[in-house]
Amino acid sequence: SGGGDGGSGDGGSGQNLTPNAPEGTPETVETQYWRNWDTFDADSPSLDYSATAGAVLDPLPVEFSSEDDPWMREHALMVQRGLNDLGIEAQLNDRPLNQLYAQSWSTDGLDAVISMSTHGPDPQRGLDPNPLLMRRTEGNLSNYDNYYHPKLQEILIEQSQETDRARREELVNQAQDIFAEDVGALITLFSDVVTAVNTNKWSGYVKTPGNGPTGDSFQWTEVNLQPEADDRDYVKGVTTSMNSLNLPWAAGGAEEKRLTFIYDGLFDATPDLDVTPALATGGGFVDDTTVELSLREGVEWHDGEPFTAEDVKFTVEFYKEYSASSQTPFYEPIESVEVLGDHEVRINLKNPDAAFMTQRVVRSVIIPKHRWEDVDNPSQHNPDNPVGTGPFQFEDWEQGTRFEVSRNDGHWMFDDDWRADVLGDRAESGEGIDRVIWINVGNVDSMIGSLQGGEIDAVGTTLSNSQADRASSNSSVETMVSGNFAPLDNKLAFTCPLIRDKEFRVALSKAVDPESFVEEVLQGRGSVPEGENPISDLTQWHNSDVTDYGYDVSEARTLLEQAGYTWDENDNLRYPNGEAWAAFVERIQDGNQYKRREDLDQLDFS
Amino acid sequence: MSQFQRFLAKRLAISIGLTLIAVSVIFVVLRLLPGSPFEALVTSGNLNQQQINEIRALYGLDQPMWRQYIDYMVSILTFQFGYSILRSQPVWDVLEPRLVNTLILLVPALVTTAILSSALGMYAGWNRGSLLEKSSIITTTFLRSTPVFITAIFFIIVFAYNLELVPAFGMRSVTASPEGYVDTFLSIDFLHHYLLPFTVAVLYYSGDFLLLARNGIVEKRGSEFLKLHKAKGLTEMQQLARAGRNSMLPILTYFALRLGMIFQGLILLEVVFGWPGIGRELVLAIQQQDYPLVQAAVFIMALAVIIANLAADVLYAYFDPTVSTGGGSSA
Amino acid sequence: MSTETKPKGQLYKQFDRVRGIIRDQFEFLRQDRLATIGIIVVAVFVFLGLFGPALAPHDPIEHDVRNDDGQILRLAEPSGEAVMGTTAFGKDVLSQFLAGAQPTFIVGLFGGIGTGAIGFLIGLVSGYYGGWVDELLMRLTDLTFSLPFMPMALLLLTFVTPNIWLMTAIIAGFLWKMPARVVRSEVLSVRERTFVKSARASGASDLRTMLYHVAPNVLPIGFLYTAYGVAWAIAAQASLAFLGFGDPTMTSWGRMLRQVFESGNMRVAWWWVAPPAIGIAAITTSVFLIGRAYEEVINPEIQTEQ
Amino acid sequence: MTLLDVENLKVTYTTEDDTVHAVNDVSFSIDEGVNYGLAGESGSGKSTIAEALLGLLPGNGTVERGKITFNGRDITSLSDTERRDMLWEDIAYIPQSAMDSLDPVMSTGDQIIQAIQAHRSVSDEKARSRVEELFEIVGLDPDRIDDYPHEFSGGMRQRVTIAMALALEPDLIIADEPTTGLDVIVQDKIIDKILEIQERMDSSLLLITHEIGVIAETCDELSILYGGKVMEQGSVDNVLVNPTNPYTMGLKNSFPEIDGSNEDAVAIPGSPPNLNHEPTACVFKDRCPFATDECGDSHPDLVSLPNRNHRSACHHVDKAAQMRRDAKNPETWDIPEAEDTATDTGEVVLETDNLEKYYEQSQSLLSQFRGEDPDYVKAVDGVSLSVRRSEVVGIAGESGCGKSTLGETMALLEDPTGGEFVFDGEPYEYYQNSNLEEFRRKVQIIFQDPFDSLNPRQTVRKLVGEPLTIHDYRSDEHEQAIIETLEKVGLTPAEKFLDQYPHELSGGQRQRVAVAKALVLDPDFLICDEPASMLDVSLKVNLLNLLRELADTEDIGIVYISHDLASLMQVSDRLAIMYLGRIIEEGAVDRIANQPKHPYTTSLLSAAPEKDPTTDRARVLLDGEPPDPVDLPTGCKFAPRCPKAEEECWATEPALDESEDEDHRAACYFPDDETAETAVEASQTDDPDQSTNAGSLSD
Ligand SMILES: Nc1ncnc2c1ncn2[C@@H]1O[C@H](COP(=O)(O)OP(=O)(O)OP(=O)(O)O)[C@@H](O)[C@H]1O
Ligand SMILES: Nc1ncnc2c1ncn2[C@@H]1O[C@H](COP(=O)(O)OP(=O)(O)OP(=O)(O)O)[C@@H](O)[C@H]1O
Ligand SMILES: [Mg+2]
Ligand SMILES: [Mg+2]
Repeated sequence: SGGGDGGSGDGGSGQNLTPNAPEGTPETVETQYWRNWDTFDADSPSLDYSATAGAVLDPLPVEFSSEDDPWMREHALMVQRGLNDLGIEAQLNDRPLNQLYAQSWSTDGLDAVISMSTHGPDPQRGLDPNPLLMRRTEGNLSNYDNYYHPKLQEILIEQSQETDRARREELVNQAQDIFAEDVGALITLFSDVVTAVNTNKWSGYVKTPGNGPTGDSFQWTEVNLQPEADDRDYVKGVTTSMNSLNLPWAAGGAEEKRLTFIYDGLFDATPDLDVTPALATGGGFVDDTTVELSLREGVEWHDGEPFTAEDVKFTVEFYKEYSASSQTPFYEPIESVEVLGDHEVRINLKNPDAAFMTQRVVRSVIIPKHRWEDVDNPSQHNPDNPVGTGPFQFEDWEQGTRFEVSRNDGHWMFDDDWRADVLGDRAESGEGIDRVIWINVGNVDSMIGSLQGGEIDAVGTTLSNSQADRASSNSSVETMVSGNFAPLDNKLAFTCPLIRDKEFRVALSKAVDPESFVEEVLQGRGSVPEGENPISDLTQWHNSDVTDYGYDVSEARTLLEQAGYTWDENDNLRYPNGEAWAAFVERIQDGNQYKRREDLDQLDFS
Repeated sequence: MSQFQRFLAKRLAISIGLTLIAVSVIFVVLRLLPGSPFEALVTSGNLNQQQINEIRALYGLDQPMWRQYIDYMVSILTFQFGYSILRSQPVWDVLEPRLVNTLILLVPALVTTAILSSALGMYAGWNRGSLLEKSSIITTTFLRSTPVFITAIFFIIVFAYNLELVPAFGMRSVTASPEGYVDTFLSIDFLHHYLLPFTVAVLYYSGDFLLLARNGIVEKRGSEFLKLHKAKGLTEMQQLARAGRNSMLPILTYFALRLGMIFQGLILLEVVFGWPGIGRELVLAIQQQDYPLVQAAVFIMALAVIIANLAADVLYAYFDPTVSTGGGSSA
Repeated sequence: MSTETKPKGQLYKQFDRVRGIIRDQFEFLRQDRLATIGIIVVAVFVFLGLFGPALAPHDPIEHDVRNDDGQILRLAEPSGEAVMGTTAFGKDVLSQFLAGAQPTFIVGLFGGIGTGAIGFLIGLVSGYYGGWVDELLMRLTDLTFSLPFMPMALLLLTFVTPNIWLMTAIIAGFLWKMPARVVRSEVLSVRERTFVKSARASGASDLRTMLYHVAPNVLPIGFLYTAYGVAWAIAAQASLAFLGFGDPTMTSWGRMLRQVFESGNMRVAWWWVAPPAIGIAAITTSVFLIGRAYEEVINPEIQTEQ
Repeated sequence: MTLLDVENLKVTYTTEDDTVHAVNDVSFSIDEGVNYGLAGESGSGKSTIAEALLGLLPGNGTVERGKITFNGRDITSLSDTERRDMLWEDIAYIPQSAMDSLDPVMSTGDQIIQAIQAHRSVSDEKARSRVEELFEIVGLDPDRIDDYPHEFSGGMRQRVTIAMALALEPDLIIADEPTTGLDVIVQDKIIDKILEIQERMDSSLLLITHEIGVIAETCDELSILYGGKVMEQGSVDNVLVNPTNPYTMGLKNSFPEIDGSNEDAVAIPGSPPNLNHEPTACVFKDRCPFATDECGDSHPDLVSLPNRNHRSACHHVDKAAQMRRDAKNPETWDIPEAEDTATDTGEVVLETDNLEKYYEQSQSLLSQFRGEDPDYVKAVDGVSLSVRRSEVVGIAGESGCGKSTLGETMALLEDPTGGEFVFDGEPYEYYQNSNLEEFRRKVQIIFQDPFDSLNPRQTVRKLVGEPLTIHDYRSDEHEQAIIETLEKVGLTPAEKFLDQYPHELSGGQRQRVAVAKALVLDPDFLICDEPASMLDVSLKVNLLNLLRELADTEDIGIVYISHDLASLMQVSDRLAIMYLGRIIEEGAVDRIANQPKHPYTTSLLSAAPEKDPTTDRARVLLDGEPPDPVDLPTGCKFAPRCPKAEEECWATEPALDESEDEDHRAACYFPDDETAETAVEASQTDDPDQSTNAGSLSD
């Protein structure tokens, strides 16, 4: 597809050198699966970007989706500038998001050399490093990059089974460092969550990382909010609508988040990305594969039935039996659940699972046995009135337009003291709110209008800076900015010879300048990690001391030069030739791709 | 069997054949699409391959292609649209309210415009060369050639943003929570939201009717039978009425065809005005790759057009005393 | 007549005749002021389509418009730095407008020609041969009529990475039915005309009869529908782009509108809305105005001045 | 008493580039109870006058001046309402092409009821019963008043308009070519009907037609129009018997005679005047053989001839008698007289034996499935005919009898479905199998419509040259061949025409190009399917002469198809009369003209109106319309309409050689010898000059 996005000049203009491949080295190296995992069901990667001795690099395919974030194209342009600075032409491909998911991020490997997207801010990703790190392990379904590092592999496996928190933290720190040092991907930035709310009518907004005060992943704002006026109905404007009322079998729509207001998990996540008790009040690993939990007593389902350990057991078994798509991370490692008492359960895991207590039990949805046990085909079930134990109970749902829940008064989250405990100074006490109403406004412009007109109280989605500014031009509306733990990940295709050259990856990391991007485009609303570290400093797992190659284009070029790359007179980067080519070929072989020149005792070819 | 019955039978057979082919085309196109809604789940790391397989099996996606095809044909032709993958609801439950919303917007618009524009067009054609004719032609040419979303945007900017007469977006005010259709549609608030999209739809459709009516009259104007009518001493209006009656058929057929296409909604209009209609729903379903929903929606649309086509043909044959219903009419 | 001068003279005559035909075709312009305005708009549009990107003062996507202090100008009203203002990301609207003419032009031109050509050929063959060929082709057009254009186009565009040529192909692949039907009914009547029978009687083959005798006489209708095809293609392209299904790597007018609409800046940034919206409206309307004036000329039924 | 008085009427049409002066200072008046005729070539302004009278002029037509008084009231100054009240109540109208002037989507009865109720407040029932009455009067089945126009045949539709015109018993009926496009037989019937009814109602009639014969038979007074001017005016007896104006003479003479081909009709050469300026000279000057300088100065005034109801606009009225004599001589008109070649015919070129062409009717799928036999239209049903070189065989018959189909089948444009076909000694199969190209080269066909038989997008060079290209004939001398052929058909100088497009040619020139196209391959055989029916009388005559000449000089066999008996008689050697797909009579032209054997031929001959008002014609009016060709009766196909059909006729069909006369065959059990004689006798007059004439079917 066309590189009309502004890639200047045209691809074939460079002057290639006569390929000179020393004995025993091929003249051209193709893109291939260097490690063959059974998750790959294709013969060869869909990407074809081969390397030829002495040849000018072809325009480098870079893909992104401007649906991902409004500024994603700007970000791609930044990466393009970095590549241009190295003498590489970029071929930008703006793809529909679903195509990116369905075609590029599929098991036959990435379609482009660089594929960028923002991770979703699921709370679990803030609490535990696994979701972001484990995808870099061998054979993981989400490892479309074909990334492999033996040491990282080892450490990640180990940490995933290490139930000792301190030990695990150490391993995770190491893992971050290895990944950053190896430049396993370009982690360019964490973009802030910008939104706007009515601060005249309400106080007590709680900013949660990745979610802001108004997202649906956390309900802290809603349970903490205090009315400044008579009206106790809190109206949130959103642009997406729920597809169904079936949370466990949701397929990734807004319902997956919004319905959690009705349900409780065994544990919950605080705005500080810490684990806090929910339906379970305590407990933990008894041994590596056994967890015992004590459950909260006196909890009732919204229909008045008491909540017991049976419900937990039922939930897990039911999910396992019918593959509850949205709850997989929770039930997947569980072997079985035993009811130890009315409010006591034992969970037997298949394998030691370190993340179980920090990730899997958090905000996992527990459903009432008495309402689900007779459902034959839960994936095609749409409960009329979803019943949970959560802080809000279901009132009304109008597909595509409206969703309404009302306060479950007895819920512990409405207990001022409890909240003060969890939220600290952010907690506000008072009568609280009565209802939460989501209204699908569908269009940002009318959303801003409605916010200013007082028809809605908050914007449930993120806004761009200019939108937020426009919204808060009204005295009752304020812009709210909170941090984010979901990184912008520029996946690198390790099937491609160029990427396998660590010297190149390091140079790439040095050539890209996310800092000025955050400054100029995001107007400072975002943070840039030190080094290629996907674990944000907002989380408790962050290692602030990882290798950071820093932004330095001339150093980057020096690195390439030393690795044997050359430039033609139009400053087009050429693959190494002759001896240097042999060295390049050596560096990209499986087992060397994480090693630098010195590690392989290679010459300086500059 | 009378000639008309024979003609009817032939048309019916063609329509049925067309339906089958159209439905098959939809099937093929959908199967050709890479990916499925589950991909999103895989990418987010929620599902493993085995779970994906289970879910696929649930939707019959693991069956051999011919089996899927047969199942699909049988179910869709019996109006068993199945369950929406993303919405955990029967597809029809999702589509029905959307369809109603679309129809409530477009049917009145179409009827209004058919009557008003045809009348205006006839009048313009009768007074060929008049200022009225010229200006109505310019206006309608603009309205029917400009993509509807641009007209809509112009209208929004003028009437919603600048004059602030009507809201720019949605079918009901954001805080309204009506119960049932009656409550939804019988309210001032609805009317308020209805006006702008309705007007744009009326204007958008108006061009074709006006030109059709105008050209029909212009064609008839010089004809011998009108001269005879005039010689009989009929008044201008009576003559116009006769000319109108004579150029009625193309308008009627066009109306029937348009009516069939209404089931497709005016996707762009619905998007711009945030009207929760079937077109907008379909775009969403396509983006989310909700197969069953897309399938059913496209099927309904195709069926509506085919039926409308049939109706148009039959109407034509029925209302035109001179049409020969024998052979293949030259459409 | 000497053999020397003959070819030359004939060439001249040929040339004259072609010029005459072209002049005849545009004769209607003299009488229709609207069509003349339309032609001017189309000419401007063609010019923009060919040279727009080159005229653009800046890169439509990469260049950020900055003020004297080096600050990016976001959503700035028209000013000295950006004559038509800037977008939410500080891009130059004028440059986008100029560059955006090209995809619109390409899709319009080739979509229109494709629509006209396919439709013309199918209509011609279908009408001329009749019988089962006709039945088959007409059922095919019925089929494309019954499959809703927008949804099907959206589906197909989701299926393949969208680019401008694919879009052109899809548009032509759906729109050919219109000219096909009209051309066919025209062919049906031309086919019955005596000179066609007469051609057969003098031994002309089917192909010859179809190409030399029938085709030239339905060509005006073909032209007309090619012109309409251009307008439809432009409208369709703009609509698809507006829904976000265009070629995302290209700045087109439809895409510009999508960006204003999506970013929720329609209410404020009139300078961002107006150029592409007016551009599209003007070009489609112009094409139709020209087509209509032309239609008045070639359609004897409407023409009768009685 | 004067009913309608038109004084100095002038009507113009404004068009894009010009003003058309269609009617220029026309005056005439019609007395109560008088039948008045308006005659003239096409474009002479006849319809314009009628429309001006009725206020029906199209938007671009204006009455510039003139006074129209009807019953003492000046119509031009009437208000719209007053005029509407007058229309139909006082003046009814039968429009030109009345067949097409019924509202297609309104039942015929309703249209008449509408006319009645627009003027009189009568109840629906009353109106209906009046309509039924009217249907009865015009000879239609009163039960069919709810039928739609398309359910009637052309002739019946015509009668509906007549019924409509009679509905309010108006004082004046204006009938504008009420029989255009109808068969001779039907035309005859209609004229008869109008006269009968009008007699009964005692209203006046303004009859517009270009058939002098019709006027001669029906009217008391007439005006002859030319170029929007009245050329001659007065009582029919005076004007038509002793015309004083050269135009009238020419017009009268250009109608061919029916009694054999010993005298060619004399055409007026040239074409009608350009009307885009007000006439300053005599409008007929350019075509008039008697024109002098004086004629160029002004258009002559209409002067009354002494003591007669007869006015003429000619500067040379005084020399009328002399002119009358000269006008009979073709040389006067600068037409080289065709030498009376004794036609010695050559060997047989084409022969058919029992040739059949059946069209299968489209059938439902169901009955196809059931294996039912499809219905056939037997368009050509067993025709045996042979044509020799240098011979012109005429084929005549009513519309729809299968003439064209026969022609096209003989040209192998349609595949025969039965019978033998031999051309140049080779049978049909020979040509069908891969020798069709040879056939196409040798056999050419000229079609009816000069306006349509040439591809409008080709130049004359291409048009005439195309057959050469296709057959690679005279390929090295294309241009030469084209020019030769063009000159042969009288398009001289040929170079002038080469680069012209058909629309730049006149009707006659176009027809000649079509003929050239057929002749350029030097065919052996030529089929002409009504090549002249769309042409004005004078052009028609020219074409006929051309064909005759070709047959004589080029040794071509020609089949000439027409329903115009008069022109057939003029051009053919032999004549075949067709009825419902069969030839019912065949023989030498003179014998058929003088002694028709088949009753059908007799009625055909007798249906042609006389252009001489003094003769009285014995009409043989046929009942009904030709039967449905799908559902033919057994026995003689003509039996249902035949005045002398007997049982035998109903039982078996008579063969063509029933009369056992090789040179004059007829398929009739009761060959019509005496009847024919009486018919001819009855139409004979004392003046040997005024022999039996047949008008032509109008175009
Ligand atoms: N609407 C019109 N606009 C311009 N010219 C017209 C119009 N109607 C008639 N004419 C011209 O006026 C002249 C007289 O036409 P008119 O129809 O009266 O002739 P006509 O004698 O009735 O001929 P025909 O026998 O063919 O019916 C012709 O030259 C014709 O071309
Ligand atoms: N292609 C066809 N299919 C079916 N029926 C046909 C076809 N062509 C002619 N006919 C029928 O055959 C009969 C003879 O038609 P034809 O055209 O030969 O008559 P004609 O004598 O030339 O009449 P006219 O004088 O009106 O030209 C008519 O009944 C006609 O309807
Ligand atoms: Mg006339
Ligand atoms: Mg014929």
